[in-house]
Amino acid sequence: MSIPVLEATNLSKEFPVHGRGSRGTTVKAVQNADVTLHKGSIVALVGESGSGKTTVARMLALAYPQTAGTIRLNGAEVSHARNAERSYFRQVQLIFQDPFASLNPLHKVRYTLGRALRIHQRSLRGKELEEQTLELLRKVNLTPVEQFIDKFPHELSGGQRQRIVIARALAVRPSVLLGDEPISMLDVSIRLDILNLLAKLRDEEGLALLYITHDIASARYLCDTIQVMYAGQMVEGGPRDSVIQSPKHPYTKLLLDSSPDPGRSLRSGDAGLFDVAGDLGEPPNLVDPPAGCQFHPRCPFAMDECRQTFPERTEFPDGQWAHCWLHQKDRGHVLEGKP
Amino acid sequence: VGCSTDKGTGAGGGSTGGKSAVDTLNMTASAAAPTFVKNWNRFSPADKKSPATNLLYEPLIRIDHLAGKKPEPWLAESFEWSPDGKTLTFKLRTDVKWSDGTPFTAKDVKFTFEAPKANPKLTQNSLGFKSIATPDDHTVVVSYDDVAYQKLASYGDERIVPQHIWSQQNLETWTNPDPIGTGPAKLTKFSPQQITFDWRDDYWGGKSKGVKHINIKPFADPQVGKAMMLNGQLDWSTMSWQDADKQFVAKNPATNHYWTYPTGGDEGLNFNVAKPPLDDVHVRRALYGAVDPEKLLKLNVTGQSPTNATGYDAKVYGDLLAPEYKDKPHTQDLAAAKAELAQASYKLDANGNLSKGGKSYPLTMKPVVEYSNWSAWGLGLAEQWRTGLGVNVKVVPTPEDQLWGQMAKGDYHIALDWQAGGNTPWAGYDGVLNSANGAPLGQEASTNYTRWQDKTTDDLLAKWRVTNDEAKQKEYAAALQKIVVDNVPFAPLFTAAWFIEVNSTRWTGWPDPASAEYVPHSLLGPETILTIQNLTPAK
Amino acid sequence: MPGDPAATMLRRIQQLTGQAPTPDQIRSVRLFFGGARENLPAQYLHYLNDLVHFRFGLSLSEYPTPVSDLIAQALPWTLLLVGTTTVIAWIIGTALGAYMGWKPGSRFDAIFAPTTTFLHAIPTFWLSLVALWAFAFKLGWFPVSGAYDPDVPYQINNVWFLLSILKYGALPALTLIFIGFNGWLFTMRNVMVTTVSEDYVLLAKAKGLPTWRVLFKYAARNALLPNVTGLALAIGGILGGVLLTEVVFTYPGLGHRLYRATVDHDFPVMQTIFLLITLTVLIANLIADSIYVLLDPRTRDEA
Amino acid sequence: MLNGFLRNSKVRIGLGVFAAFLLLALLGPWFVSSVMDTTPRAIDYDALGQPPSANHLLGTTLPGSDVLAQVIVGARGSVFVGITSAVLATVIAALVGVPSGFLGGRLDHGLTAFTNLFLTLPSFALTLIIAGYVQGAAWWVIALIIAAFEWPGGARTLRSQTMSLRGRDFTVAMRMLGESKTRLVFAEVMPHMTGIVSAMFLRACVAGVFAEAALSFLGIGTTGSVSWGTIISEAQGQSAILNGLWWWFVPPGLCIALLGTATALVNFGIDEISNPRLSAANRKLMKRFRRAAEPEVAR
Amino acid sequence: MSEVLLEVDGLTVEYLSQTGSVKACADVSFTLHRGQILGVAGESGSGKSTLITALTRLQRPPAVTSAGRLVYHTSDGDKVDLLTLSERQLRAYRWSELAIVLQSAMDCLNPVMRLGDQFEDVLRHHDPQLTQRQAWERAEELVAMVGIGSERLRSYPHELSGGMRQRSLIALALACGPDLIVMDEPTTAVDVVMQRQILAQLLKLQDQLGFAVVFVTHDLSLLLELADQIAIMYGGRVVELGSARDICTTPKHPYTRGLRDSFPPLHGELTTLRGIPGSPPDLRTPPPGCAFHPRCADRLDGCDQRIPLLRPVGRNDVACLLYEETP
Ligand SMILES: Nc1ncnc2c1ncn2[C@@H]1O[C@H](COP(=O)(O)OP(=O)(O)OP(=O)(O)O)[C@@H](O)[C@H]1O
Ligand SMILES: Nc1ncnc2c1ncn2[C@@H]1O[C@H](COP(=O)(O)OP(=O)(O)OP(=O)(O)O)[C@@H](O)[C@H]1O
Ligand SMILES: [Mg+2]
Ligand SMILES: [Mg+2]
Repeated sequence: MSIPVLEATNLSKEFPVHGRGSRGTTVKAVQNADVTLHKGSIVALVGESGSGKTTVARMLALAYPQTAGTIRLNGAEVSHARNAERSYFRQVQLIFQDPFASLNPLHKVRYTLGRALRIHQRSLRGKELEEQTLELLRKVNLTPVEQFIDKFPHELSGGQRQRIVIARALAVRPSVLLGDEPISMLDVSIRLDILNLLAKLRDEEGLALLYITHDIASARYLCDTIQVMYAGQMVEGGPRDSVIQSPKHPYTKLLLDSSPDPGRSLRSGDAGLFDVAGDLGEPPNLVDPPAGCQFHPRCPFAMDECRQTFPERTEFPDGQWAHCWLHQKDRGHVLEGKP
Repeated sequence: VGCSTDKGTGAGGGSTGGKSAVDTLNMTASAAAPTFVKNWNRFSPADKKSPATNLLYEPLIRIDHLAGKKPEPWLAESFEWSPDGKTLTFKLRTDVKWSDGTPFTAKDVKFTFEAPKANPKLTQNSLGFKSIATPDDHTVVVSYDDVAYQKLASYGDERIVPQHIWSQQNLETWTNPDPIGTGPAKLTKFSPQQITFDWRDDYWGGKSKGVKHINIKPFADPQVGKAMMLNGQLDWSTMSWQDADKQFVAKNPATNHYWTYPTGGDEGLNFNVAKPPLDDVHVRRALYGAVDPEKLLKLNVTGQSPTNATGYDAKVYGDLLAPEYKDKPHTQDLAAAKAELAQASYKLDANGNLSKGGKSYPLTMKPVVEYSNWSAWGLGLAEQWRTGLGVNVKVVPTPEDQLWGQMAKGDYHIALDWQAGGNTPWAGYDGVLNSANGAPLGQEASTNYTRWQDKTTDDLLAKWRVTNDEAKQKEYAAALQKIVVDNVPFAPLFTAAWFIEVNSTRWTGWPDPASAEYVPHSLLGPETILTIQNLTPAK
Repeated sequence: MPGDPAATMLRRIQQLTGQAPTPDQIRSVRLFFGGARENLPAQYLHYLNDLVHFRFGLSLSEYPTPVSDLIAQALPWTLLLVGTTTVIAWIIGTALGAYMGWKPGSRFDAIFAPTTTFLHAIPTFWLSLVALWAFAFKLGWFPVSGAYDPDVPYQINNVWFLLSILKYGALPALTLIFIGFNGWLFTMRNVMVTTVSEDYVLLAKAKGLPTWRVLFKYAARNALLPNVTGLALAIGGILGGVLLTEVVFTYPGLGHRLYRATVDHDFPVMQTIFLLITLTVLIANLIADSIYVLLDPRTRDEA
Repeated sequence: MLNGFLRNSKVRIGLGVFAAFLLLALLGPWFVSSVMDTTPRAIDYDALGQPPSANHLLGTTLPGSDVLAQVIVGARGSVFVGITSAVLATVIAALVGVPSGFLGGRLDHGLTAFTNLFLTLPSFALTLIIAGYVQGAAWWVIALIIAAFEWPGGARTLRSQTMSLRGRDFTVAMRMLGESKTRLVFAEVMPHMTGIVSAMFLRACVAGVFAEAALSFLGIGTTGSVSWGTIISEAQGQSAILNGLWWWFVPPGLCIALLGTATALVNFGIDEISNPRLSAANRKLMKRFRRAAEPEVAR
Repeated sequence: MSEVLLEVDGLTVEYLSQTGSVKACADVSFTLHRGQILGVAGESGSGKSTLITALTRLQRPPAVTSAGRLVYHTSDGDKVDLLTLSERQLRAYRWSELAIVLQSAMDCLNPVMRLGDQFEDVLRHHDPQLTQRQAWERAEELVAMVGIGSERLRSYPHELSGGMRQRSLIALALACGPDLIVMDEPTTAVDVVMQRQILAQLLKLQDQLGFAVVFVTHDLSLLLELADQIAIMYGGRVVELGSARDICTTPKHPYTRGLRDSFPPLHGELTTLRGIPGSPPDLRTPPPGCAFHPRCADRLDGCDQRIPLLRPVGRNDVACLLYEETP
């Protein structure tokens, strides 16, 4: 494989907790996470709310300094110096979850995109600027372009706004896009439009994309590789089909089992989504996380090791990997049976 | 209401106890203040002290303000100058007792006069003597370095305190909570909102004709005081009352009286002669000539009347006033004023400013913002100058706190002030005209704010000071009057006056301005005592 | 720096007696000021030093009365006036506001909203003046100044004295209440409007609870929180309003004392009162914080 | 947003009244001298302390000045002090609040402590004391003093607003494009605060008018020039209250109250725009609502 | 199963505004049977929440129910039109017959009352005989049903996790044994695992207690697994109504089809999905005719003129001109 465009290793983030009586404590939002993005491929990062997905994305976008770990862009380590940040932003762009909040309501599309273009091409003026702006709009399928360029955000629908946001990110011709739940605020019927657009950009522009979502079905739809996060830790990853067909981590399996699937109820014989008995537990408190594997309090297969140390990474032949003691202990087969 | 007798004890119920016999006088004896503090130490370096000191303590002599400020005996039976005018001998009354029974003697006088000399932190007196001797218990001999005829009147202001009590105290901090005096009043009750005195039975001056108790009341501001006069809470007060005839007297002409007694001096304009364009006498004359005091008075009817150009009041000083000025109140003469202005070296420019050599000298005029009559008159004056002469004068009402300082330093053009006032006619002119009381611009003058500097004036004042000869005094006075009228260092407008309001519903026997022998004013020492002593309950 | 207090005093007597001061008098006043007192900055530093040692010093204008005495004299009146009026205004405003906010757009709301907007915009001192003119001077229902009847013995156990306090305090108190309640009314109304549309109020309604229970236990209870803290935070502002009212009614409280001290340049009194007010505001803030914690479990420490 | 702002009837009325007073402040003196052909200090010796009449629509003062002329000219004295203090207060608030909120860190700590210090000071008492020191100062000095105690509240709101705007997605997005700090402040953050700043400005303006009036009333404000406060103060000083010359002191007070009301209206309007629940409480709407809801119960 | 609980007939809800009114629910009719789960799906702004609040007569100004009937069949066979009841009369039905669960649990619990007190409040109001102790015990039973420990009753809402709050709301809804619970997106704020857990408990309880549910969500794929009947709303109208299986396998309305295809499958073959082009209508300026026609691929000539009525087509009820032209 070629060298990754963006690579993060051992990324960790702790947030200090504010408030009375909590001096010195931290939220361990992300622990030792690895992310690797390649040109022309999409990595999906899935996990439940609060698992640290946004934090990863923001660290990758240099919005926060990481507590530990390194980020490499095209093989070179990234620094937080002001000028370095600028050239980094030329390569890596973040797309926000909420298209309603991420456009300044007081600026027209022309201004928003124009600024984005001019920040990195200072001499751009007049006709040329206009032309490039229109070109951007065309790229994100906002046609007829002339109609959209002079609109205010409030005159656009959610889907259209999200396209503007993507266009703004594209204005600097980045090689990496970080999408933090870019569709979760959109109406269901127009989500696919945006997903298809992202797929098109990957195919046509060769963009590397990190797609963050909690909707595993949409991850499967869009991405090439899936990584599953739980309570700040990367628990599993690999090619999308392997992960979904044969999850190697009990959490991934739980996630898959819990996701509604329009096909399931039709496949008679499958257990219904709601045929669970007993408590599925709750995610841990990140201020005071459990030792070892964070999932062990909820895991039906938890062993003593799980309660003590976080397992090493187990690699599987087709590129799939997982952090689970079951595999370290060669008990992976229990996952195949019914939990 | 029926239980009103339960309301209080002692003399307190005076104003409310409708049916009981009238024996209490309700009066004010201070400037406007909402409450009283307890401090009857006359030497204490405090600004606010308890009122009505002059009912407790008395001076050696009384100044007869209605007769050319003539000194009359009071605690002193007699007083006499040595022929050279450098020694003053007082013979004290022998029948005076302090209210604690101790006899009043020369020791008390000596103590009173000398105490502040020893301690510069105490309030000083202005007697300026060299030494005091007390040959016997009832004789006080005051020696001066220089001829000191004019100092005599000052003894009218110096009230004697008991040596046997005061010498025991630290006068800087003592507040004299239980005052013992020679005066007729004995303190019976003190509260911040009322002080009650009883008339002493053993007062040397005798019993009162009816007043047994005296309530001294504070008034937070003149509005409140006026309201108290109107609703009978007060029998006697001393405030300048705008339009009192309509607002007070007319409400009940039988009982409500508002009197003004001339003090001898005037209220008028100080011209800062050290500042252009007022250094030009024609400008000053023009400005004075254009003023119509009669009309100004309408703006704030206080009961005062226009005065003559010398500043001396004709009623008070009589013969001292040169005949050509006597009974000639200043009137407006626009034609003459304009003629004067035409003669001036300053020319009127398009903006109504006086200018000379291309430089314009805009005029300002500063009345005291707190004195509503002066503020109103100030605006009226500017209006008269504008309409009469076309001269623009900007009116800048200034807080009293600042104005006197500014005037002392010469930081003004025209200002309203009192002039020619004092316990003697000489003092009246000396204060405003003597260059010794002045100072160059920027430095503090003591009282000569107009900065009038004239050798002849100074000489005349000096000669007047050292003579006891009435004819000579008149001569000097006339010469000085001419200087004032010709040069207009200040422009007298109205007679300065004591304002007195009386509600005679409960008490009668008030001196009437037509026939008064003393001024019924509550801040004038012996006059206050005389007034109260002679009151009788109304039927 | 503006002039000295004694000279001012001298002039005030002059205004009454109509006589210009003699050079001697003026000189003695000057002498006394030049000698007896340091210049202002030095005086101030000196004062600060005393303050640190809890010595409030002596009043300048009413020398040698200790500042603490003057304040002890004035403080009860202000406490009385501020205390009662603030509490009453707060209760009236909050209650009316809660009612208006419960049914926004009702006739009551529609009439009261603009009225209170206007009332709230009236300067206190001006309303005090108008009230003084109408009720004290014109109608004569209330006395024109003071805090009690001076003819009644100054004793706290005297019924007449207490009654006179009521009579004398009524007009200033009513004025303050009349202006004061509008502010509370408005915040309460607006918070209430917002609270009423909260989901938990909706749910309370859905639970079939009687209206009054929803109103008090769910809506007003929560909407009250800002007004409770507001009460403490407003103390500073309230004191400003009371100050002017005290001046107009010559009510012998702290505000009036401060005003006089300011006019008379009585620095020790000024500073001490100022210190007192600042402390009050700080303490009020502290109390507000604790009350808030008491009322709102969300602000309590979870540990 | 600006459109919605102007569509709100409360805002419109409030701004209208405010503008009227502003106009009065600007053109008042001209109007008095040219149209009414008088000055606020002109004396009508035939009408001293007269109640309203055809000659003097609002009557005259005891020294014979026309109250209407005084009130009109006084608008300038009052409104200018108000506006000057408001401008100063707003500028200080912006200079303290915006950098504090935008840059954060130690600077923020320092500035916040500074602001809080001022915030806990009882402002009117202090204004009074300071004005007492510089008694009889020029109007702009008074404005300066008022402003000195008016800004902290504004600085605090601006700080928290800036902080929230700095963290808003659109600002973060622009930052991640490489936009410079100055541009972020001026192009992204500041435009959103026009509403707040203008509300703040109006409030400060009225607070200034109030404070000036109160100081003048106490006799330690400006002197010389006419303002609503000095008119009331003069009326009080010359026994207008005792003598029932209500036409002298009532109009200036009403003007102040009116100006205050206008500002309050604008601020309520802004509240309603930012909190739609408040505007849903609109009376007209509620009338229609009740009419529409009635048949349902009647059935 | 076939006993009718609620008949909704021509329900129309409007939001009044200064400039006019918005019909957020227009002519909605359906019948709900006892123990049935009716799912309502639709995009944001299609009127789902409006429908829910109108069903419970909880709408706040400026929303008014301008037409329709809400006939509720009580357990003793009476029929009442809820819309004609006064607020006071309605109170007798609230919570004991008709309970509601809203989307955001945090906002639905009074932040300054302990959880237990909020249970006690409603329990003792509806059964005045209950002592405080008994009420508390009952509350413990209720929260135990949704898997929350009884010690949690002493907590304030903010001390509970999101999932717990949501579950306690469901427990609260069950407090008085209602026959109908309406739920407005009760699980959108929690993640899928918790959603699964909550809904599993709900289904279990529903099995035991036999209440009917109206369940509103925008997640059609969830409804397909949960509901018996599904109503699809678009632009304030029900455009299709049918059993979950029929909606999933044979959607008739073009919008339903599009909506179903907006959810990529988790298993099975992946094809490129289209979603629905365009964006949902703004109800303040609704398009004439069928609100969906601007986005509809199968648009006919009359679609922009006539609003189609809901009528049976196959086993579903559909409101679409496609099926009127060719019956
Ligand atoms: N600025 C911050 N300060 C403190 N804690 C934070 C901060 N940002 C995030 N966290 C904490 O870090 C953890 C991970 O948060 P993050 O937003 O990355 O999760 P997420 O996976 O994106 O969740 P979601 O799906 O809800 O967006 C959470 O527990 C959150 O409370
Ligand atoms: N208070 C209101 N005033 C005016 N219009 C409103 C109001 N609330 C809702 N609407 C309108 O009613 C329509 C339906 O709103 P509703 O909240 O019922 O939609 P929904 O289907 O629940 O949407 P969501 O999925 O976003 O919750 C919306 O188009 C909205 O514009
Ligand atoms: Mg996130
Ligand atoms: Mg909804």
